Amino acid sequence: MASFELLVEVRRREGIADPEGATVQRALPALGFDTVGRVRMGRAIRVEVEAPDEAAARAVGVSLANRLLANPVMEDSEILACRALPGAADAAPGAGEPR
Amino acid sequence: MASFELLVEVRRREGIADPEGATVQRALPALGFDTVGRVRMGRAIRVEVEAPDEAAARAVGVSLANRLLANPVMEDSEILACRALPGAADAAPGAGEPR
Amino acid sequence: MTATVGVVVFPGSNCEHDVVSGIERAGGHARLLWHQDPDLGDVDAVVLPGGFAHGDYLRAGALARFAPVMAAVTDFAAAGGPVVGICNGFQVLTEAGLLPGALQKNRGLRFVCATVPVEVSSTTTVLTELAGQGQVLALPVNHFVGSYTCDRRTLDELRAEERVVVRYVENPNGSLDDIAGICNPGRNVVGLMPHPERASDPLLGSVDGLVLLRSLLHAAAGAGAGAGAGAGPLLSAHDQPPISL
Amino acid sequence: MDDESLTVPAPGAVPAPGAVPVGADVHRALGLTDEEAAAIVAILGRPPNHVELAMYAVMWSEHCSYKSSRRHLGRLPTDGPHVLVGPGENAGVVDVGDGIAVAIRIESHNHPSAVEPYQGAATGVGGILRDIFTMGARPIALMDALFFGTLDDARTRWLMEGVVAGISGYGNSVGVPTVGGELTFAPGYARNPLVNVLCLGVLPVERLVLARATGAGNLAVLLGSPTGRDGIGGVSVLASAGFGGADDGAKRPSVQVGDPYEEKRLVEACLELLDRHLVVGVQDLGGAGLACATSETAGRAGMGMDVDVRAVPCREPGMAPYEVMTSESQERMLAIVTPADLDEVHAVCRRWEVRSAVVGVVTDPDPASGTGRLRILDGRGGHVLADVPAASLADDAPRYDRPLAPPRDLERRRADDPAALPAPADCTEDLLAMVLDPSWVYRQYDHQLFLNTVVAPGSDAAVLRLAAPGLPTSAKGLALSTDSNPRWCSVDPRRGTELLVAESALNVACGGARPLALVNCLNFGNPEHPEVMWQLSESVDGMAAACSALGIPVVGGNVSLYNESGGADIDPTPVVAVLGVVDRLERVPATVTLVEGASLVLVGGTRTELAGSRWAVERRDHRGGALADWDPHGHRRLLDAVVELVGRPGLLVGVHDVADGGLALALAELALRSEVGVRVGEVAGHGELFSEAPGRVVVATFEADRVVGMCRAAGLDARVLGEAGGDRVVVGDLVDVALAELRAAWRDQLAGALED
Ligand SMILES: Nc1ncnc2c1ncn2[C@@H]1O[C@H](COP(=O)(O)OP(=O)(O)O)[C@@H](O)[C@H]1O
Ligand SMILES: [Mg+2]
Repeated sequence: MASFELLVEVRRREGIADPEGATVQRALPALGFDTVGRVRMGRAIRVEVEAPDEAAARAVGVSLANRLLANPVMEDSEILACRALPGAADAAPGAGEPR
Repeated sequence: MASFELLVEVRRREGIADPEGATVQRALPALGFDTVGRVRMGRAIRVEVEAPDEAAARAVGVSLANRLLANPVMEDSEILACRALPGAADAAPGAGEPR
Repeated sequence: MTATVGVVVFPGSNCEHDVVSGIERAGGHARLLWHQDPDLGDVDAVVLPGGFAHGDYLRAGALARFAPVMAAVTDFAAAGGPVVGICNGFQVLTEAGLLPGALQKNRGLRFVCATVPVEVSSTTTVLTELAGQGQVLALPVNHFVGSYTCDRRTLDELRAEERVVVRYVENPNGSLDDIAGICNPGRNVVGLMPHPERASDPLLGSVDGLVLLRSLLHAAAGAGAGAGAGAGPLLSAHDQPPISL
Repeated sequence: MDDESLTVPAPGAVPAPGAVPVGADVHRALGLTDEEAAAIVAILGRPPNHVELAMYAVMWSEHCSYKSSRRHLGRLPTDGPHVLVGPGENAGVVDVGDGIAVAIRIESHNHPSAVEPYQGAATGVGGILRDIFTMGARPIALMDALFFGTLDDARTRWLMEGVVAGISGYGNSVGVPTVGGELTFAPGYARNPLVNVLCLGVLPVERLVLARATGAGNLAVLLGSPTGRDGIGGVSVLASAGFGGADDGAKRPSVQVGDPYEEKRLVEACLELLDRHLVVGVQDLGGAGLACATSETAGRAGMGMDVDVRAVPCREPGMAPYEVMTSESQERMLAIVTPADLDEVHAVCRRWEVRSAVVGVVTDPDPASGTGRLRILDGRGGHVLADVPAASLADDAPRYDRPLAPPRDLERRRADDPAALPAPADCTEDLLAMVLDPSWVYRQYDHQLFLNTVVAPGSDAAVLRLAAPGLPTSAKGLALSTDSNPRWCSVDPRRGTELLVAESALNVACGGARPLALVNCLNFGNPEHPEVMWQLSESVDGMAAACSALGIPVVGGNVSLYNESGGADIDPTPVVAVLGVVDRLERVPATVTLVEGASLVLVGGTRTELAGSRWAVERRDHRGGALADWDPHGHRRLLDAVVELVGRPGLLVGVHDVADGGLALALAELALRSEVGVRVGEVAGHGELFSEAPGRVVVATFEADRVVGMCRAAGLDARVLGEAGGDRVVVGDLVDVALAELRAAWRDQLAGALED
C-alpha cells in the first residue's frame, strides 16, 4: 500500500446560480480589477488515501466525491490531481488527525 | 488581448483548525471509507481574466488571491491552473453581468 | 455633552438600528453612516454593527473592508478615535487589519444564537472602562463565524499587553483562549463577537450590555474633547494596513 | 420534458390562429390534461403556441392554481373587523391599532427541500419574505414548521441538518429573526419532509400596497437577480409531482439557489421605493415567475401588459422566451412605476446595488372585448410571441371537484378506543421517551434581531414588541404560534383541525394575547386519492368551524398536495398559525418556567381521552378512537381568563398549556426549563396524564387562591395540583424521576442523534 493525496474540485453545475461568485465579480471593478470577468466559487478538497496504486486511489476519490463531497443534484466534481506522498505508509499525518 | 481561466486554490495554513475537513473525516469510517486519512477543505475559485498572455493573467490571479481571495492570517493560495479560453475576447461573459 | 456615535451601514448589515437604540438607551446619540461615505462627519466614536456585510460572501468582512468609509474609519482610529466592531463589525476590523487575527467558522459548524456569560478581562479599553475587572456579563452571541484565531506570536502579544478585552466563561464556538473580544495596542479599537446592544433593555432579559455602551460614550466624550491629543494610535508591525481605494 | 420541442416560433409566425401547431402531446409533457389544453384553445379562440402553452402550464399547475383545493377553501371564514386584506393577495393584512398593520403568510417548500434540503429550505424563506414586503410591510419575524422521518434514518438526519442549516443560513443572513416553529418526527415524512415557513411583517397602515398594474403607460420594472434557467418547469414538476421510491433522480430538475444578500438589498430597496411613493404596485416573482407576476398584476387591475422578453436581464446566454417567462429565479420583484418616477426608481436601486430594468408597459384593455391582453414581445416593437387575456392565466384556471370518500375502515377505527389499552404500571418510561429539547434547532436561528423578541422560542408562543424603524410607536405586543397535529388529524381530520385551532389560540393566550387572525398551510397527500380529498375537505370544515366559533378570521393560506412517498400519502398535516395582540406589553410575561415554592394550578376541566395522543400513537402504536369533544364557548372563556391571568402584574410566575404529551409533558417542560422540580399529588391515571385535548393550562403562582377564585368566577374549573420545588418530577404514583435524568433524555433526543 502507498499513500496518495487527491485534490478534488466541487463546483456548481452549469446553469445553477452562484450568488457568491457573482457578488465577488461585481465587487472587483471597484477594487481595480477591471480585467476580471466571471468568477465562480467552488470547493477544493484535499484527501489522503491509502491505496495500492494511483488508479485505485483515484477510484476512491471519485466515489467519495459522488457520495459525500458533492450533491449531484447541483454540483459536479472532478479529481484535479493525485500525487504519491513520499514514504507515507508509516508517517502519521499531522493536523486534523484521524480519531 | 486574450481570455484565460485561472483556477485558484485557497486553503488553510498548517496549524489553523479546519473544522469542516475534520467533520468530513469523522464521517468517513461509517460510510465505509476506511482507507481515507486526512481531509482538508478549501476553496476552488475559477476566474476569467483578460490579459495579453498567460504570464500576465497569472500575475492578475496572484494579486487577486493576495489582496482578496485569501486572508493571509489563516490562508495560503495557489494558482493551480491557467488555460486560454477559445475565442473569448468577444464573447460577453454570462453570469452576473454588471449592470 | 452627549457623544455622537456613527454607526456604519454596509449593504447586508442588519444590526444598525439595534445599535442606535442601544446607544440611545445608554444616553448617547447615534447617526447612521453609509459605506460609500468618504468621511465620517462629526462623530465622536464609530461602531461597525453586526449583520452580513456583502452577504459575508468569500469571507466575512472580506469585501466590506474595501468600502470607502473604511479609509475614514482607519484615519479616525489612527487619530485615537474610539472604534468598536460588534460581531460582523469585529470580522471587518480583522479583515481590515485594524485588529490582528481572524475569525473562523464555529467549532461544531453551526450558527449559535444564545445568551452566554462573558468575563471582562481588561478595563482599560474604550469599551470597558466603566466595567469591573472580572465582571461577568450575560451577553447574547449570534454568529456562525466567531471562532477567534491567530498565530502564537500574536496571542502572546495579546496576553502580554492585556489586549484580550472579554472572554467567554463557557466557550460557545471554539475560540482560541476563550477570546470573545480584543483591542488594538492603542486600546481605542475594540472588536467583540457578543452583542452589547441586545442586552440593553429589561424587556429583553438582560441589561448587562449597557455598561459597555456607556463606556464607549464616556470614551467618546473624552476623545471628542481632546481629539488627536490622546495616546497615539499604534498599528503594530504585523497589522497590515487596509488598501484604500 | 423535450426542450427542443419548445423553441420559439419563427418570427412573425405568432398568434395568427393555428400558425404554430403544437404537437398533440406537448401539453401532456407539460402536465396539462387534454381537457385543460382544450380550455386554452377555447380561451384563445385558436391553438396556443409554445410560449403560451408553457405559461398556461405553469400557471395552471396545482401549485399556482389550487385547482383541487380552491372550491373547498371558500368555506373558510375570512371576514373580521380588523381584516384589511384577506386570502387571495400575497399576504393577509390585519389592523392591530395605533396606525399599524401586520402582514402574515405561511407557505410550504416541501418538495424542493426533499431534493436539496439546504437550498430548498433557504429559498422557502426567501419566497415567504417577498410575499410580505410585497405588501409594503417590513418583515420582522419568521417561523418554521418542520416534519421529518425518524432520526434513526441517515437520510432523515441529512435532510434535517440541511433544512435547519438552510433556514438558518438564509434567515439569519437576510436579517429577519426566526422566533419559533414546530418540530415533528414520524415515519410517514421520511422521504417527503414538510418545510413550512411563516413570515410576519409590519407596516404603517397607510403604506399598504396591493400588487396591481394600474394606469396605461405605466412601466413594469424588474428588480433584483438576473434571470436564469432556474426551476424551468419546476412549478409543475417539482411542486406538483410526488416522489417515487428509488428514482428520485429522474425528477430532479435544476435546483434553485438562494441569495440572501440580494434579498436583503431587495427588501431595503423596495421599502424605500414604497416609503417614497415611487411605485404604483409591487409583486414578487415566485412560482411561474414573470408569467405569473405580469399576468396577475395586470389581471387584477383589469389592464393588459406588453412585456419585452429581450429586456429581461439574463444570467445565461441563449435563453428561450418561454424560459424567460417561466423561470423561477429567486430574489426578483416586479414594480409598476409611472414614467415620471422611473429615474428616481433607478437611483434608489443603484444605491442598494439592485438591478432594475424596464421590461414592460401597462396597456389599456382591448376595446372590443374589454379584456386586458398580456403580450410577450421579441424586443420593443418586435414580433408578438404570445398574446393571451392577462386575467385568464390566473382566473380561468380549472377547478376540480375531485371525488372524495372517507376511508373504508373509518367506523372500525373510531370504535377502537385506546382507553382499552392496558394502563402502564409506571408512566416514567413513557415520559422519558417523549421529552425533546428543540433548542438544537432554534439555537441555530437568530431569534433576537431587531430587539423585539420578548418571549423567545421555548415557550407556548413567541411574544414580540410591535416596533420597527418607521413604525408609529405602540405599547402593544404581538404573539404568534404555529401548530399542527398530524396524529389527531389522521384519527379525525375535522375534529383534529378544530382542536388544532383551539390549541394555537390557547398558545397565543398563554403569551398574554387575544387571538386576532389565523393563517394556514394545508399539507396533504395525493388529491387524486378520494381519501385525501376527504381529509382536506374535513380539515377545512374543522378549521372553518373552530375559527367561526372563536371569532378568528382566516387571512391567508397555502396548499401543498402530492406529499407522498412510495405510494403512501402523508398523514393529513394542516399547519395553523394564530396571531394575537397583547394590549400593553410592559413587562416580560410569565413563560414556561417555575419558581421554587410556587403552587401549580390546573385551569380547565379534567380530560382523559387518549385517541390520537402521543402516548397512544407513538408509544403504543395505536391510531384509533374518537377525538375529545370540545366546547367552543368554554374555550373562549378559557382564552379570556388566561389572557387576564397573564396580564395581571406578578400574578403568575409560569404558564404552559397542556398539549402534546398531555399534562405529563407540560409539567416536565415547566420543570426542565426552570430546573425546578415538581410535586403533584393525585392525578386520576394515565388517561388524565397523557390526554392532549386542548382546554387545560398549568399555571404557577404564589396566589393560588386568587387564581382559583378568578377562574371559577369565570365559569372555569380550576384546582391546585401541587407545587414547584425539589429536584425530582413526581406525579402521584404515576411518575417519579430525577430532574437530571429527565434533562439528559430531553437534551439527547436531538443532540444525541445529530451531533458527532
Ligand atoms: N422548528 C423550530 N424552529 C424554531 N423554534 C421551534 C421549532 N420547533 C419548536 N420550536 C420552539 O420550541 C418550543 C416548543 O415547541 P412546541 O412543543 O411545538 O410548542 P407548543 O406545543 O407549545 O406549540 C416553541 O417555543 C417553539 O417555537
Ligand atoms: Mg403550547
